[in-house]
Amino acid sequence: GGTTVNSGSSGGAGGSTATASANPDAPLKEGLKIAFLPKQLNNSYFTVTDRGGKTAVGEFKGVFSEVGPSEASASSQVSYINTLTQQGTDVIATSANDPKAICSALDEARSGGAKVVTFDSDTDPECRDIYINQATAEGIAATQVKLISEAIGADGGDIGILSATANATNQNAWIALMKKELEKPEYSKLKLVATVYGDDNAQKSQQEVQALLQQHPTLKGIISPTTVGVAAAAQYLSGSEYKGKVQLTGLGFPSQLKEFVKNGTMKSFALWDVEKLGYLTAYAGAALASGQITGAEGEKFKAGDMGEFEVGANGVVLLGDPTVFTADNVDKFNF
Amino acid sequence: MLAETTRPAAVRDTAPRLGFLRSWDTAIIIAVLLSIAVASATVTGFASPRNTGFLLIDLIPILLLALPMTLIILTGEIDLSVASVAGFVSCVFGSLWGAGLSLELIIPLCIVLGAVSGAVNGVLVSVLGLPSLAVTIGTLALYRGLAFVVLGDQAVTSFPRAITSGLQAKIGASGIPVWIIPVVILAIIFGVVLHFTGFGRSLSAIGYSEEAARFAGIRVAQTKFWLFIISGAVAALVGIWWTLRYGSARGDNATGLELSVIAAVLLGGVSIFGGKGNLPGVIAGVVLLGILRNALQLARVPEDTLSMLTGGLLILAVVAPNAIAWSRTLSRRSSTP
Amino acid sequence: MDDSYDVDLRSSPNTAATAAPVLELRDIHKSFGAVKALRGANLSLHKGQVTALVGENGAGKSTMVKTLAGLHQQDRGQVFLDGEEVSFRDPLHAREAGIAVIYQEPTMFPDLTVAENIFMGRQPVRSLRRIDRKAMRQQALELFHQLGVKIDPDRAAQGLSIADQQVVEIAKAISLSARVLIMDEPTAALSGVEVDRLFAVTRTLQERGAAVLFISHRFEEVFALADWITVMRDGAHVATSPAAGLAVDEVIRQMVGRDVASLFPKQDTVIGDVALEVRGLSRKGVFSDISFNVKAGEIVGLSGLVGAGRSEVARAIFGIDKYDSGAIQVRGKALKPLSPRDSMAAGLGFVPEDRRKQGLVMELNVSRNLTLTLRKKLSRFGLLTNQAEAQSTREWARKLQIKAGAPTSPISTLSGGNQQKVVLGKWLATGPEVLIIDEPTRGIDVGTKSEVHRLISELAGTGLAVLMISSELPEILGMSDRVLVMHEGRITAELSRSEATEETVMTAATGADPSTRETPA
Amino acid sequence: MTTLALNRQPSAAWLGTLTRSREFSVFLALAILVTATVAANPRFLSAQSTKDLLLNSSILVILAVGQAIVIVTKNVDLSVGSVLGLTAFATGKIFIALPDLPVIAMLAIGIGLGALLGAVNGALIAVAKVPSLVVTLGTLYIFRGVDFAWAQGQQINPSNLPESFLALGSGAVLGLPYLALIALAVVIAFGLYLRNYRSGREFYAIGSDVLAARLYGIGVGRKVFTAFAISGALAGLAGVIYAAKYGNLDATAGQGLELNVVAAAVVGGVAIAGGVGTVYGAAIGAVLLTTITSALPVLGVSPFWQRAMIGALILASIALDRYLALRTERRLRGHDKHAG
Ligand SMILES: Nc1ncnc2c1ncn2[C@@H]1O[C@H](COP(=O)(O)OP(=O)(O)OP(=O)(O)O)[C@@H](O)[C@H]1O
Ligand SMILES: Nc1ncnc2c1ncn2[C@@H]1O[C@H](COP(=O)(O)OP(=O)(O)OP(=O)(O)O)[C@@H](O)[C@H]1O
Ligand SMILES: [Mg+2]
Ligand SMILES: [Mg+2]
Repeated sequence: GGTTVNSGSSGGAGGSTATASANPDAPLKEGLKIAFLPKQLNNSYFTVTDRGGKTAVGEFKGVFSEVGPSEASASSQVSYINTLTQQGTDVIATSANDPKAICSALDEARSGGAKVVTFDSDTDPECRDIYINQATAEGIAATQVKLISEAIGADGGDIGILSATANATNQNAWIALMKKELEKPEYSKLKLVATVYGDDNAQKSQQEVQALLQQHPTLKGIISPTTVGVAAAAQYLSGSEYKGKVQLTGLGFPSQLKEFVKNGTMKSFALWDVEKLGYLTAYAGAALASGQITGAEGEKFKAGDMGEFEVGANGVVLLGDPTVFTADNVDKFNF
Repeated sequence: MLAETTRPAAVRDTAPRLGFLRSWDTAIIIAVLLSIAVASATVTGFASPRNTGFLLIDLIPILLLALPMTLIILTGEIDLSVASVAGFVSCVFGSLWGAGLSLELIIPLCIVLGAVSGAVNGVLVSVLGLPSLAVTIGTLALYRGLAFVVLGDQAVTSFPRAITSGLQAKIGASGIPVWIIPVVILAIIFGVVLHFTGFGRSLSAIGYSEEAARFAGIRVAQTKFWLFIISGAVAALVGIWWTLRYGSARGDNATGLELSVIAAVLLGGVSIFGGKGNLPGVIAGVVLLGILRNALQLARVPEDTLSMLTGGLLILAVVAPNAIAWSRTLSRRSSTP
Repeated sequence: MDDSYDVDLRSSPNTAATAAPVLELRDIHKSFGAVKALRGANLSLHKGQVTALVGENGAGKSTMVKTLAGLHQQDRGQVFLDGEEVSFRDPLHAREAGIAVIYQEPTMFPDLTVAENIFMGRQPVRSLRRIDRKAMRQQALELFHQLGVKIDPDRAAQGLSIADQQVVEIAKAISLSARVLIMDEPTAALSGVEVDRLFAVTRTLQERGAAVLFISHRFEEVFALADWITVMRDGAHVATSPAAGLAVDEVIRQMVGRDVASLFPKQDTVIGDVALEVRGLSRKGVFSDISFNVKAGEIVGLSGLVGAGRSEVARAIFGIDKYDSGAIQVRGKALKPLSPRDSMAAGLGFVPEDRRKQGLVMELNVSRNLTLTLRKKLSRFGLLTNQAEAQSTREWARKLQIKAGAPTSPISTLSGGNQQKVVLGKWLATGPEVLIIDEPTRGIDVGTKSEVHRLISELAGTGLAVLMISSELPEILGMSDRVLVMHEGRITAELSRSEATEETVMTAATGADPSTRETPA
Repeated sequence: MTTLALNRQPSAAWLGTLTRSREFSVFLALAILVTATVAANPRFLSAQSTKDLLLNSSILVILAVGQAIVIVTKNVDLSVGSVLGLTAFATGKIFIALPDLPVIAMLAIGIGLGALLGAVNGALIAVAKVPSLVVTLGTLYIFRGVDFAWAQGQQINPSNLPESFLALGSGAVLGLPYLALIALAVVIAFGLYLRNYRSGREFYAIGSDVLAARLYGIGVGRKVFTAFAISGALAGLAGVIYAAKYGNLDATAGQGLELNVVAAAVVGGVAIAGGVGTVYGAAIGAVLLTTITSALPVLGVSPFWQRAMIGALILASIALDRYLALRTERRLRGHDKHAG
């Protein structure tokens, strides 16, 4: 799943080594070698981000490549980072399987002259130049709670969360913020009764949902802020007696879930524009490599037809708010 | 004490020197040299100190685990739990470190833990006589599970940068990692023990025929028991190495490494049924897989092709010796009237 | 073929022999790599007659059998079935042609039931071609009845003693009601009673018209059963003659190409102190209260029927199997139970009964096998070299006259007798004070057998204490200074050399109270 | 000794054999687990939950049947996860190309494709005479690589699959899910075949002693080839079913499944050393493993403990096997003494 690991620890002095000075007017260099290194190849989420990246790289006439391991592990990412370093890649755009484990490899890459942009899952801030954050954790948490509350209706009731792996840091951050959100008076009738972990495995996710429903017969809704989990849960609910009785929302792909918003298994779900995430990542990398920005707070760069973005604290660039999908708009998206 | 008989000796002396090297191992060693030559000539960036460093440092865990694995497979057993032991040890390492213990204390504790984990396999296999394939599939799940029990959803990453980058130190400008030296020394020790001691001799005998080995006074159960302990202890070293090298102790560390290790050992000419195989071949197997992976990655060969290549090589490793033997008998048959 | 004899058909003991042979092999050649196992072997089997095939170890008898069975394909030569040339692709093909084979080594499916072992591939079926287990069990029971043995058809073949396995093999071959029955040393693991039953069954089959090939190294059996005797030497046919009127000495001369002197050259030795002392050894359900000793320079024979528990006692002494109570001492030093290494250190050697499974590692070469017990002894500073191994191998190969290609030849390419010598050598090389030998000459030809006996005798002469288990009565009587007899897990007699006769030993072996052992109907 | 009828009472023997059988002890473990879970939460056996249990285990059951046949011949098939992944993905691709393909035809194609992949394993093992562990470890990598190369990150969504096909994944007749019925049919068919047919028994003969099997004239190579083709075909069937059940597919479907499948067979009493075990046992083993994953969360066991408990269960079951085998051996010994 593409939305699982951490969204960066808050410590650290800022994303950039900040010794070089930025020249906002420098043109984007041509022929930049930009490599996307996702958590795992053949993962549909990253297929889409990398597609966005490829579009962007084509626009500024760079050389795009996509490499990565077939199973999501930090150690194999390290070996790919090493290879990229050795190949003299200008920009490494990566989604980290472990915030720490790939750090020393990234250090070596940066000392060899590469710029490092993380997207989706950050590393420790001192290991990269910029992190493209898909959405603020607060925004995600608020959207998810709002969607489930709307789906269940005014009477409220018990809800549960189906997460990915138990040590997925960004999942845990979102869950913590959702709990906070639920304390608000408008959600007083919603009660979070359990959080379960489906390990981003379809079968395990389904079994966890089943157990959740058995243990909590009064359950009214499920939030699954992970693409694999929400798809598996929707698939199960749609074929079970709970269809339409237990509400489901989460973070998922329109292509995977349109079936289920149309057949009434779920009313709505959310996700950011995944393709744009890759697109922005590529532009941020190019801006770094061309000397437009260094990753310091307050710097600005232009990301093709997405317009201008500003680097925030800790070298974080925010993509925007998540999109909410319903039966009405779901067909308009192609990811 | 026997009366000398008058008939002449019927046994000719044709014992070759270095008899432990057989055709497949030689082929693998040649393949290593060839692949180095070809990759240096055709893959840009392959033959450089920095790449040598990358290549060798990635070999360390597999090479370490391959040493005891070779001995275990020679006795006809297998240890699928090594990567899980490494992961388990990594988590314990992390939690002890998090609790503020010193490395001098943690490292021996972790090695003991690895040895004990191996001893559990050893007891089940050699004392209770259970099949090691099944036992270690069980402990593969058990130790990985315990790793998650120890650290749960946490990852310990508070290791000082000085240690984690110190592990990557190189010998001068050669690009050769400093830490490959103790690994090579360990490999030599394993090699000498396997090929030039009575203990090593007994492993093949056990692998070919446990019963005959027992009747020859070989302590089969004890031997296997110790091999599993050694395997556990070495897996603990890998767990420690992994944690410090990546600066991160977490439940999924080293997942799936067992298959890479076994693939390398089998590629090195060790028979999965036990008995046949030697350490130089295994080391060549480990190095060959490492070089191919590194060179092809540099040459931008996609991951799916690498995966198919690994599988293909593995099959080739077992098919080729048979095919060679077969073609030999064919040619012999056609040459005799 | 130097001393071939013309086959004199007129003097055949049975007129049927004048008819064309059922099965005939002509001028068969077969090589395994460099080894020429067969070079011009002939054999013919006739309806209703038993042909015995004799020859030294490695003469090529088993290779002939395997060629007949379709397991090997001959390099040259012809096989005729009812006068028509055939060539058996595989064992199934041969079986369909009516040839049933009992191989030299029992071939069992240990996890399957005894009944299924007998009928595999030919199980009786009922509707929808489903296997009829009841009928299968019944047929198995009938076969065992015929053979006069009591084996549960529903038990797993695993754990059957070698003798019982051989019985199952025989039952299997009989059940095929084949036209040609081939038995490669079926009696090697059997004792007198079972052999008699086997012979009775064989004669029945013979009367029904089956052609039988019988291979054995025991001449009394050969002469008791065979109508014809075919002798092979070095892969070639030497002679085929009617058994009647043929002298044993003549057969031996044909086999070895020279005269063989005394079969059991037992030397007189000086008997010394007690070397091996066993006190009250018991294991529930296997043996109980076994007490005896063996003195330096003495050969003690341990006799008994198959299944009496002799091998079990030997294994317990050496430390392979556990025992419940009792004590064992070698030269006054108590042995640790279940520790063969400790036993070896104390000066005990053990030549086990199953050469291929227990005595040798079949995949290793001669040298590695011979030196497997010498790992410590040959090491210098803890290190072991091929040179040291090869040297030791050559020394012992010379002493025991082992015929093998080279120290590095795979042990599997040696004939049975030479393999047995390797096992002996591997234990003699440890310089033991007490040697337990279980079936020292099982499946070994006369020439080699007398050599082995001479060896054992000489060893005793040097002060070695020998415990010799054997199912062959002449061997026991000829070799032993003292004879122990076991019956159903107990020692029932201890006889001095002069007391031991065929009669006294057999009486003790069948039990003091004859009513405990029923006779077959 | 003249009459050889051994004294045994048929009816009692029948019961004794049943309760002593390895399948019975696995079944007992399953029953205990279900009872304990129901005691903790009665809804564990509600109509919906029972259906879920059956659905969840059907894929593993089908794979375990194939694996059992292979293990009985003293081989092992590690490539099943990759075969499942490849056929599952192929199912999606075929439906995208031919949306009107009948479901039954898709099942046939899946079985055929799986059998083909299994035949590749079988041919390598039987013709080249090389160990199956190595060959199938190799094809585990190769088939997955093909899958990845073909998919290139593409995802199959439920909207790509026909309604009738998805209904196969979740539908039921008389409360029995289609998938469970398919799995049950597979188990019974192969169970009867292996026990009651000559050619079925030959698998056991080969696993018990391959040399003896050759001497008996059993076509060992052909038989081993068949075992792998069957295992492949069943993995292919499981792949199609996987596609129907989950709807969302990428190239990673079934990754890492092979060890679970082997574990299911082993837990079900199929001995890794060959020659022993039944597909019934393997199937119960598969249900047991799946039920554990479903029951532990219901019992409130921390998710972190689940994997460790599965490991412990595998160890317990092989230890139990060993204990039962030793007991049988002792019994045979005692029996012989009476007979001798
Ligand atoms: N598969 C084989 N490979 C190589 N050599 C073989 C093979 N089988 C038999 N031989 C050799 O062929 C020769 C004949 O062996 P065979 O087993 O036929 O002898 P035999 O007369 O049955 O002896 P024994 O009485 O010991 O059983 C021996 O020298 C043996 O070593
Ligand atoms: N593995 C086993 N499982 C069950 N019973 C066994 C096993 N091995 C031996 N026995 C039984 O132990 C008893 C003695 O065994 P065994 O036949 O080896 O005795 P023996 O006197 O040495 O005979 P021999 O050496 O002539 O074959 C027999 O009743 C036999 O059936
Ligand atoms: Mg023979
Ligand atoms: Mg015996």
